[in-house]
Amino acid sequence: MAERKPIKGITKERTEKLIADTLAEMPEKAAKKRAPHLGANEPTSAKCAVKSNKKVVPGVMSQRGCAYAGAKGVVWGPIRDMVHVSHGPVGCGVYSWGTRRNLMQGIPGVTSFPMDFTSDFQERDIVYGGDPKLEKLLDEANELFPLAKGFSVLSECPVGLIGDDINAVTKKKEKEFDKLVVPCNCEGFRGVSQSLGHHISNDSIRDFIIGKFEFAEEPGPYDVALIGDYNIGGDVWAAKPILEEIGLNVKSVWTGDGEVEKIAATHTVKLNLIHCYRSMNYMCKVMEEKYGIPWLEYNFFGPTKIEESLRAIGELFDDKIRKNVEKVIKKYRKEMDEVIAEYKPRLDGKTAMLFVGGLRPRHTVGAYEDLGILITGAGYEFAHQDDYDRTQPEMAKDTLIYDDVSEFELEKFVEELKPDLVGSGIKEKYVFQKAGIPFRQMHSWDYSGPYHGYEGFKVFARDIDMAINSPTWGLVESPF
Amino acid sequence: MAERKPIKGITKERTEKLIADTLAEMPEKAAKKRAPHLGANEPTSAKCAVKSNKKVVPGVMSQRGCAYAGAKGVVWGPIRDMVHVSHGPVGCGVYSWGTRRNLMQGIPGVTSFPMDFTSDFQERDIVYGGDPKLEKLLDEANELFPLAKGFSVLSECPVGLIGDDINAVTKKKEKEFDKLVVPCNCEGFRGVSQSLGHHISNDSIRDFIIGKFEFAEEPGPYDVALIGDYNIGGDVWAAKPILEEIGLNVKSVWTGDGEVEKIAATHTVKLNLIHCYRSMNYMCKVMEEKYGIPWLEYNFFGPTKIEESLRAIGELFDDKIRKNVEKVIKKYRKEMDEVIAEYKPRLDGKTAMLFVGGLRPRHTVGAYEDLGILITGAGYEFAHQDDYDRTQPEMAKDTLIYDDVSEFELEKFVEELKPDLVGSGIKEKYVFQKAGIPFRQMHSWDYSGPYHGYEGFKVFARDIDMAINSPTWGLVESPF
Amino acid sequence: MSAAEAAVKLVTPTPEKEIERVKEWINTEEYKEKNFARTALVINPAHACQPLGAQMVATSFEGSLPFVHGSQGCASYFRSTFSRHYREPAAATCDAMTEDGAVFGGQNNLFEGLENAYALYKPKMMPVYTTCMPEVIGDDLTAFIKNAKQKGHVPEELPIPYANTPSFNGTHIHGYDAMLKSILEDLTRDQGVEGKCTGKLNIIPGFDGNVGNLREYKRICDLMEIPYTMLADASDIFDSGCDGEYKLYAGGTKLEDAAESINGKATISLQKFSTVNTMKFIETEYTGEKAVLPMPFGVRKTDAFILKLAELFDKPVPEELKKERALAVDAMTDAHQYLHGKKFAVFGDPDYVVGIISFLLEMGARPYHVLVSRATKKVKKELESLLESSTFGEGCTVYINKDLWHMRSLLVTDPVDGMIGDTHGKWAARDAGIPLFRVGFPIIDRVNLHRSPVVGYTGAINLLTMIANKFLDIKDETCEDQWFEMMR
Amino acid sequence: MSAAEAAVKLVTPTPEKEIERVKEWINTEEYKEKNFARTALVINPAHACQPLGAQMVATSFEGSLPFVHGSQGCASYFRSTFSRHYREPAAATCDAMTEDGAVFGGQNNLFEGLENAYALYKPKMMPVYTTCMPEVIGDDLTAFIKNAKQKGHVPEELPIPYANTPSFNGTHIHGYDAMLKSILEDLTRDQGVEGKCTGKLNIIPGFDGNVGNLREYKRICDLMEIPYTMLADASDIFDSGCDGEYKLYAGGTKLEDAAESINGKATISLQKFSTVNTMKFIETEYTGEKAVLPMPFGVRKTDAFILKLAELFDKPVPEELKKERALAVDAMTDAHQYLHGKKFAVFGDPDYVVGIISFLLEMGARPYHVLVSRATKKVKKELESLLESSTFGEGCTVYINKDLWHMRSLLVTDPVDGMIGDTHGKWAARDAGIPLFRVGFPIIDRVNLHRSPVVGYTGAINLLTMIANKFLDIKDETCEDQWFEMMR
Repeated sequence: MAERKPIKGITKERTEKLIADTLAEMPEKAAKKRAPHLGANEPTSAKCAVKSNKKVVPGVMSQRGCAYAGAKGVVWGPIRDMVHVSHGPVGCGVYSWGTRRNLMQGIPGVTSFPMDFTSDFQERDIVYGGDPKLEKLLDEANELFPLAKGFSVLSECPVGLIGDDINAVTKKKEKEFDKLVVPCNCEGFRGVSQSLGHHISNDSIRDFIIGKFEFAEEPGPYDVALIGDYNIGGDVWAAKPILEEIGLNVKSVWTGDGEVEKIAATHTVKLNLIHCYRSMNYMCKVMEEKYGIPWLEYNFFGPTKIEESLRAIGELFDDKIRKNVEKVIKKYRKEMDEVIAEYKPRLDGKTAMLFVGGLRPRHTVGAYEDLGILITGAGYEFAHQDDYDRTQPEMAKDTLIYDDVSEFELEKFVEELKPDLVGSGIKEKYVFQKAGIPFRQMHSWDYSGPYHGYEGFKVFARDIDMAINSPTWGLVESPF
Repeated sequence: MAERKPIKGITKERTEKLIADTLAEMPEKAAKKRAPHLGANEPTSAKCAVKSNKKVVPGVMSQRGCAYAGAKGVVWGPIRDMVHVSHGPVGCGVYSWGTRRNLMQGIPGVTSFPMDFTSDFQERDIVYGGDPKLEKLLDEANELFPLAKGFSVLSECPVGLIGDDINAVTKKKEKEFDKLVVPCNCEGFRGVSQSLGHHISNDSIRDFIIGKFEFAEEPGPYDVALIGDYNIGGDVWAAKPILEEIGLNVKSVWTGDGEVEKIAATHTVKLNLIHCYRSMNYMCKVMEEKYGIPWLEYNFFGPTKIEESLRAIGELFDDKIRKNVEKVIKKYRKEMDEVIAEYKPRLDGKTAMLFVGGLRPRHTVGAYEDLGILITGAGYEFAHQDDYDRTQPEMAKDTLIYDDVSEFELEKFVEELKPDLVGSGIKEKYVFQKAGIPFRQMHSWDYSGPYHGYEGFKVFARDIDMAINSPTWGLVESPF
Repeated sequence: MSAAEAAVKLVTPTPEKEIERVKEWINTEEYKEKNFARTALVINPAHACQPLGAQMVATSFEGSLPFVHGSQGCASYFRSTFSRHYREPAAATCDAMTEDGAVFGGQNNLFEGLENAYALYKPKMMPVYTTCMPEVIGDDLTAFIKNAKQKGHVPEELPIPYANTPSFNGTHIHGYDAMLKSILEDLTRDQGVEGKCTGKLNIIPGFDGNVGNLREYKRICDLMEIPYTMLADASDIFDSGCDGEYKLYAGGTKLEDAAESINGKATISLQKFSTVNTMKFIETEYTGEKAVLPMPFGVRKTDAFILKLAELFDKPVPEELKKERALAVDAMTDAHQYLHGKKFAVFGDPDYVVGIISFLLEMGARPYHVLVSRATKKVKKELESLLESSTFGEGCTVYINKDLWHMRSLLVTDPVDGMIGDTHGKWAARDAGIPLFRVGFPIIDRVNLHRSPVVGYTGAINLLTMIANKFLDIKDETCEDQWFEMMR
Repeated sequence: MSAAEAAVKLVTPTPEKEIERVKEWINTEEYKEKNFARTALVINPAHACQPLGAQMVATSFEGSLPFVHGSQGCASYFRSTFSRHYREPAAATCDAMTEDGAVFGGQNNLFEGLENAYALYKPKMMPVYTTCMPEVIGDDLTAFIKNAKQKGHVPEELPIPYANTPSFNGTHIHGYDAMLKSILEDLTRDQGVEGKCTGKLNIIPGFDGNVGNLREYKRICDLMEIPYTMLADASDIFDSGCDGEYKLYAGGTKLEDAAESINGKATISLQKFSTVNTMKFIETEYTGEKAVLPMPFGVRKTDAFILKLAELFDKPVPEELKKERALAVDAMTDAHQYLHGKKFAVFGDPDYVVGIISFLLEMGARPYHVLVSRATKKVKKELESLLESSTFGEGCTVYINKDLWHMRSLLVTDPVDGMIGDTHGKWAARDAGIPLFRVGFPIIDRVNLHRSPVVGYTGAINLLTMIANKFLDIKDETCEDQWFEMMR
């Protein structure tokens, strides 16, 4: 992939001055901590210079969440046929109930559980320990939701502090129920961000789920698993059909609209296709080591990346698949060109700044570029070095890279770079809209979606045009 | 039927003083005109002393409508499978569009026409005459609504003043379409109220409809027609089943949810059962003379009257029907007793005053009494002597009778008699509600209904209780 | 007798197949063309007749009793229509002309009617307006009223302005115009004083069934500390409290204020098309500046209204209004995604339609089918140029002198997401399976909408809320389980 | 590894028959009983945790920056929740404690956090409140904050009130109470002056997600010409305009005013249950009269509020409010038939539920299932006696310490016509096929409802309009052609 053309007005000097000016307003100690997390992009350097996955600097108003959020919200919540217990006080479960948009099929309360299950800890549970309550509530859940295929127990902060042993309880219950009962020690105080929650959850899957089931039907040469698509706004339902259309057999999805038994049987597939590298690369590596399953990163945002990805996938299969790939690409090309023809004229040359979780800033660049939009700044809430390394080639030279950016910093950056769009989260949304800057939530697709696949790009293009070209922005400036 | 017990506090002196005091505030000439229309009830006198069916006294704010209203709104509108053309300026049709609640089956615009069809007269139509436009619009209607079983042309004021000859046009079109095309010269300036509109419409039916069709099936001994039920809020659908349950064959309904061909074939029935005597006694008399069909007035408001009526109907048939009558009465008695048991305790001893069209004040007395409510005053917008003669035995001695009462008069009367409920029309409703007096619209059933039959009494009882016992009345008096 | 002529036929139900065929046929392009080819028949018109509009004005002055010269039935229809819309009393009387009136003219009815009405209801003014009947027979009201006073049926000094409001001409908004002009002519006669200025604003709302709008105008004037007289103020009359006492005259423009309005500092009409002749009269007779502004729907037209007030009275725009503006814009930016690109059918009185279109365009929505049921080419041109002013107006069409049966054909052959208009649109909306957003007059199937302003910054938020939340209701109520979500 | 232990199973889809069986079973009485027998598992709770309520208070003072002592994730959850509900920014920072904090305590995090936050955001006050973590390990905030000032991380004079708000205790309304009490203690310390009286009213709205309510309280005070200080005024912070500039501190109670509140003429709390400890403190420390009133839902509770104001400040009730009252009563009498006898399920915070019940009873509607998800017997008794005060409360039941999965069982086994509560009720309402009227916190699936007051006479009209018109929508949308009508 060729290096991006430099973006007019974006220079190393300007970017570094902007960073310096911003740091200058911070207390020395904080500035020292933050400095390594900010930088001008070097598309060609071997390693991205921007440091990441470090503790939040207290008091700076980070946008980060916690391990529980990464576990319950990201990895577990989307598995539709399990009851996920937020084990601890009431809040965590309530705040994460229905607020991520990982859609699922099934009959709520019967075969799917898009609900909030909690032990709602009270003082006495802290004092005497929560294990007895956990045991009791699992019995109750198993009775009231007989079709649940399993249970996950997601610890909140107090659980790890009062020395409960949830693993003992889940082990016991798993025997008793003859159903999966999985512990996950994802207390919010662990680690520096959601990211550790992903890792811990991956480990739980490794230790308590994977390999426990097998598919009834014989394995086939085209069996694959779709890893790291959480079906936000229906993404899986727009991505999976494409893989099937090129002739692959999607045996399981991790974890969007996911079914736990199929996830448990994933060790029998021929290839793991991973979309969100950040949250699930661990599992791919585990399955590679343990079961020799190769894995491939792909990107289904925007036609350019979709086509690249499909061809790369084809390369791992036979001619039949490769033919299908070209057929599919041809089939959708026209539609995609029409979408671009409709929206690009209104968007060409606009700029956008992104700050999302651990994948999308780099993964969506192509989709924006398909519409003629240039990305002048990008960063992640909880990415690691390997994510930034994957990011720098996707960005133009000297564009701004920011890790775990604070509200204070991002405001300064946006003020200076004046993008036509900011793509980030709910906590940032209204800050920038007050300033009259078009904004889209890029965690939740702003209550829209899907954005994955060909179907998704149509929605993405419509939404980005709507955000940038809404006439309401023209009303912000008052005549008096 | 036994004479009512006198109502506590209602005396001849009081009633006549109230009338006198009210008239005293009017200009002499007006008072002289109005005096004969007001009186104290004499249940036993041969003829009711209250005069009626006279011109409205100009300027007094009468509640009356016009002949067009009586024709279009009352008689024609409910015939569901005809296109009814309001011939003249736009207003009359718009104001009477969907505002009477004569419900109908069918597919709107296909087999039923609950719509507003008008020639929307413009200056030029006044100057050059409206006949050519009428001819054209009938062609258009016949093309756009091919399943319409016929057309009625209802003249508005200008038509009769500019010397149009709609009869010639309709005659011609009837031949051309080979469908009923019926003229009705119901200009609003004719007569003194809606009443003449009823009469004119009855005449049109007599001259242009009745006898033009016959039923495909053989006549039977139990064939009857239901006359003068306009299906307000579904009344027909609550009344017709009762007649069928006692074994009668309801061949046609005039005109609620009516079908014109069946109406045209009514001359073959054995008996006409008439609910609204005022608006359709003409037709009953015509069919009696011309076809020898007997007719019977009945009353389906409230169990007492329903039972009386069913038995009276039974008397005109054989034992089979009479047996059915008793079966039906027995079957519903329990239900009715339950309704009364629920509501009467909350309503017993309350008083109400009524002012409606030409039938309901006398016809609903029994239903109120079934709930323990006493009627202290009653009157009609457009009744005739024979209506008042039928009214006086239904009312207690010395209660107030008022014909074509003006807003000025009714306010005085209500102020003095302080009823717990006033039952009248939309124009009166809010006048009395502002005064904190519970009110029900008794033309439209106040957007509720049905009130006819056993089903209807349940709704009636619920509504009257709701109106009188709504806690909102307790809020009217302010603490400051 | 024609019954004799024709052979007796058999009652024959229409075959189901035939019904199915027609049911589908009325939703076709072919049907639409036949439908639009109509030249004589009007089906489900979206307008009423002149005297209705006249009554709206006649009732909107203090102690004023509307008086209908003509058939009693008309008066009852007007009163019922207002009572159903506002759920309020709507007093008006009439002189109940009948056949003899048709022959000898209505003078005697008028005499008697005026005398009785004056005696019974003690009005301070009795504006007279006509129905078809006297218009056809050509009653001379100037003479009649003069005679009535001479003969002592009513006091000389009692104002009895009158307007000819033939129903076979124009619509209710023209009756509004005629009656208002006539009342102002009458009340301001000889009141103009050279060089005198009351310093007040005359503000004319036009024919508006939304009392919340009238109150919003007054609130804005109060916030700007501009003294005003609202000419034809229906707000307290058609939105009066329930305190246990019925008041026949519950408010309205004071007659003295109306009389003094001729010496006002400025006059603003907020409805161009319903006040054409009134403003012509004011233009020539009144002192001070005159302005005709569009109804302040949406942010920009509200800005314009406020700027005009500021300019005419040399007042600063108060913080409060600046804040309200910012709040409205905030609501609009926050919710733009729920309306952006959505197609709407819009119908109603021209001034309302202009306003609704402006609001929709500001939200990035498309006023796709725009229909005014009686209007001039002038109206059409204005609406079209408004649509042309925004990219969101592209491909949208304006229809004049078409009715709601035409609208039905448009909706079923070229669908939209929602319809905005009065209650009469509900049948077409149902057949098209889209929501009807009730804005305009009459609204006789929902409660309190006439109390909630649709103008001003507040009105913009109200409209936005009504429309966006209804779309979200529909989504939640119609989506499959897998698309049902906590957040929207 | 446990995977090894178990024998490998086959992926087996659940049989359709089994799915059908359970689908029906969860709607049965039998299931309801099992469901109500739960003692450990909570499903779909209708309450949140203490620090959320604390943040609501902490953000509601001028220049105040909420500071979470504990895990960063909690802070992000609170901010997201407020931003989703208000569609507004919700600034708050935290000291991001992690494992080492768990071991060594959170003092160093607090030091660094306070220092950075103060430097970056220049707050006038930083209220601190806790998450589970420091509560479990037992951080001593009194000492920590004292030390932070001594060590110069923040200026001595910067107010840093703090509240212990453990999530395993009470709900968000108790966090609200604790934080408010602590802020007032801090700001009023040594401000009480013997015999001094500011002549002002202190008005405490309580935990209320509806900024329209707060504005309605202030509007009523203004109309009565009563000077006031609203304690914890979130209105401008959570309903700020869009004018092109983001303001981190968009409003709130002025710190001086809060400090002076101790010398107020009177203090009124409009939420009994969310201000228990705050009012205990005020009772002992503040001058002037104190009153705790129910939220003024409906006419009578609004009367009581206004009468109390009139009495405390010896003011007449202004005409404007009398008129508003009469208009509300008018709307309620006119529309009573649309709510009379209808059954409702109601859930939410106790103070809200009390208010909603009162409104329903005034309309002749029946609050049939009443649910408060964490509450004391005292709350239950109060709700029950309120139901007993009206015949329309007969046969209605109060449930405390039950959740929305219990509510679901109630709705499907003993149906009602509608449900009133926050967005979390939408799943149960959908399963029961009834409308959810969104009142309370949070509302994250509709727009602008937090701007439209549900208290005061205005609020009564708003609630009535929302409910009656939705029932009419449903009728129009679901009835067969033969029952479809122009008028309703």
